[in-house]
Amino acid sequence: MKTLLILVFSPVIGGLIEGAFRKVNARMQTRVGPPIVQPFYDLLKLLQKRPILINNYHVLMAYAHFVLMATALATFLLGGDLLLVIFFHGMSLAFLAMGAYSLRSAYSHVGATRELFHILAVEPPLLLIAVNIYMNTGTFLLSDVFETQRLVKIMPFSFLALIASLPGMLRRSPFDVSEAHQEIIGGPEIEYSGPFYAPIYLAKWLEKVLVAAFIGIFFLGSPLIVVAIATSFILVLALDNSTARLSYWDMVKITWVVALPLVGANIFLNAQGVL
Amino acid sequence: MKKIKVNQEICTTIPMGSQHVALPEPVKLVFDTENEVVKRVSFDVSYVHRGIEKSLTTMYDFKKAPYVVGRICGICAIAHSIACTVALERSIGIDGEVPDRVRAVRMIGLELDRLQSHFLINGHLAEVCGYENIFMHLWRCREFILDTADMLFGNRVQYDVVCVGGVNRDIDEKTGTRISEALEEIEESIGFMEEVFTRDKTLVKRLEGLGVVSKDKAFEYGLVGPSARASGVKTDCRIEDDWGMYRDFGLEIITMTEGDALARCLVRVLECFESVRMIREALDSTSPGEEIQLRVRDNPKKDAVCRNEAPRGELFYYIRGTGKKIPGRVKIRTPTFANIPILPHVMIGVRYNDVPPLLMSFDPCLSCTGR
Amino acid sequence: MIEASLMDFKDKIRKLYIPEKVHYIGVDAYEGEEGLEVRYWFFSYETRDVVMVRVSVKHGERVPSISDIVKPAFMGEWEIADLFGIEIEGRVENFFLSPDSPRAPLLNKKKSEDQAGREMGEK
Amino acid sequence: MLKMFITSIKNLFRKPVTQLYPYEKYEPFDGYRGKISWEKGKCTFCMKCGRACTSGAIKILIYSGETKEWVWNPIQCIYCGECVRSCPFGALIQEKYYASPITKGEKLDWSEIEKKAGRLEDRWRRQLRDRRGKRKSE
Repeated sequence: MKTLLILVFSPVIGGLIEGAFRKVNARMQTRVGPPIVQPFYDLLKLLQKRPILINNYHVLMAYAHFVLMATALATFLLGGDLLLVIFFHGMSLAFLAMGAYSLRSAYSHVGATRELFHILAVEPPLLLIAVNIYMNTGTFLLSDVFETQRLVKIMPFSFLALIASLPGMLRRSPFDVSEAHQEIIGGPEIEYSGPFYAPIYLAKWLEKVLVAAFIGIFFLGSPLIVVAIATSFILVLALDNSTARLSYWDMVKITWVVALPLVGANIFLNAQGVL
Repeated sequence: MKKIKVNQEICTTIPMGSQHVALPEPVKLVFDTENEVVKRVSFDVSYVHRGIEKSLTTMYDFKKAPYVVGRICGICAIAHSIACTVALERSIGIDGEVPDRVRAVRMIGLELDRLQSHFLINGHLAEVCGYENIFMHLWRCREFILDTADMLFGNRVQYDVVCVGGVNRDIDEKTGTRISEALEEIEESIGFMEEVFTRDKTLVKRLEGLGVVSKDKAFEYGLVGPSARASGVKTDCRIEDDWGMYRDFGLEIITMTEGDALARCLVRVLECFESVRMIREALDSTSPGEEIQLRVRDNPKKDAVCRNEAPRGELFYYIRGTGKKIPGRVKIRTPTFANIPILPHVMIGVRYNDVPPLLMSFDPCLSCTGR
Repeated sequence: MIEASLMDFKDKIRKLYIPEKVHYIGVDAYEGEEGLEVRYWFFSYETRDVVMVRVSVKHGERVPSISDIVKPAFMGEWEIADLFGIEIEGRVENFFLSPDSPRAPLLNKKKSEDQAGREMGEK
Repeated sequence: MLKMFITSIKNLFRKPVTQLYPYEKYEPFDGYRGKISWEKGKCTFCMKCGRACTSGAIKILIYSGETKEWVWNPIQCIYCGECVRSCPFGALIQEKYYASPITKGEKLDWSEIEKKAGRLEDRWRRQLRDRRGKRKSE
């Protein structure tokens, strides 16, 4: 029953988050912006369009991307293993890149390469954060982690590291290199269209829910949990609106230089018993 | 020893165009890249030839010409109209009789056009750098300039205000005062733009040292407009071929020496200040009520040229008058035409993700080039 | 204005063009009653004058490129090659016109038909 | 960067500057180059506007007898206002409103009108020539 509820509601919440992202983004640029349910309209429109198949493998990878992202989210929400979640998430992105490599489109190839750099930039901090959680709770199993209250008190620097890798995870400027529509026009997603793009679009929503849940871990048991998630998303959007896009080597460099020492410091302090 | 021949085809070929998000207009650039570093460039501009030169020598008589050439470019319409008109007036032989008020109104039109064009391209440059917010802000400021133009001439971009022998609408006293109020607000937004392009770290990081054109190269390739001035070439057709009153108002030529993409942006920003000053001077210099249109009795009979400074640089018109209503030949050399030959040389060795900002910093207008 | 023939116009341009002092504007062609002519436009920064170098050309005659003297000249040359059907050395076909557009559109109609016919005959 | 960050946050609490266009009406300035309207009473069918029109968007159909028609193609028009200035009787006015877009039902068949106008003009010229010829022969 719980599983079913999660499966039904997480895309809806994801869509609403996506809509809110657009709305807030528009308001930051002093525009009115689309209505908050616009992503659902978009999805319906995508499903109605004429399917254009390039090759079977390409489409299969889109579905694999979606399924793995959904699995990652389900694993997370049902209290599975945290490491599995991170691996599923990384694998899901890798499938997107593999799909993009199956074509001859130059943009797709460049985008796929950049997508791999995304994984390279974002996954190590996430893994280290997981390690840090393990240090403090003694388990990778999320159902046990959920019982720990207010992790942020003992791992504030890890939380900051998560915030620092958020632009990379959500593909927001300055680290939106993989879809960079002014350079490679959507990168790995460029050749998908109509109903075949829909799973990727849905996976994006799910990824947002996953990210929100990840932030949520740190604030479990606190009434501030929603505020914390919203604030960190707004921070990411404001950063998006105040920076130009950097290159992918900058992305890897900056994410690592900022996030890894932060987590490292937290691990060190936890080990010393200071926090 | 046997020489190993490296296969050039190993490069990843990234086509950019003929339709691309970063390009406002159709041009096709093909980059051969290695690890996203550009090794070779080839380009093709054969997408938008509309045969306007031909139509001017077959279909339209010379009085309609300013309206027709205004349609060459969507952004610098009035620059084309003015250049064509001045060339026609020289061909007819009435360019000395054009009243001061007409010159002033034309100058106001051209400078407003320059303002909005510079805002447009700098905003677009920020957009292709991935900085959407600046793009929105600058285009909002541009919207205000367009409103000002709308108030003055009744259209936002296609002013259609220039006709042979004068202008077809005057600026009355009331609008004049409203414009001078609006100019202050425009100046404020130019200040904002200057701050963005000098202070904003990520934007400056993207643009600084990108696509450096040295002064010698700029001379060698005959660059025009802000691109040339950013490399330190002191050239401005408003001074060199003065159809208005630029020399009287003491127009200052803004130059920089760096020659990179950032310098090209900053030259545009500083030119905006100068444009506002020119509009103020032009508004104050003459008063409404004078004659604004000469009666044109003759047909174009001499050969005449006009070099006008469009927002993108030197615009060259040559008209061969034959004594008939329709001129024998109209030659249009647009500013982008002069700025394209250097592009392949500048782009080699640049990372692919820096190509769109580099291309945009030259402010290309391919519809002009195709004509 | 400088009159020149096909033989000596490159020397004249070489003498005239100094990158720091003379700005190259463009190249243009015109078909009058006397025949085709190719004009090279320059602007002198010192005297603030527009200088024209005029070369008369017959139909079907090959015109050497000046892009070894004036580097950006190749674009203008390819353009007139496309629009007037003038043979210019080192030109790229269909640089300004799309492959399916009419050939040499700026020539007077009758002559361009003649030329088209000649081209067909050659093939 | 920092300034834009603060501005972005501030903008959240400001009113957006964009309009929801079809719902909120846009009021053009005075002197806006808009729709061209024709007053039948003042027009003498002198054809000056048709000759002045750059894009050939005005055609005047003179049938035999007194029936005459002024046709304007809002799609082909470039709204330069040259026809309004050329009219000696003030029969044409440029209003400050958009020419409303044409729906399928009221679409002008412009090529048909151009052909008709050409035919009518030819006939009219022929009649004029005939009349002159008659006068000369008399």
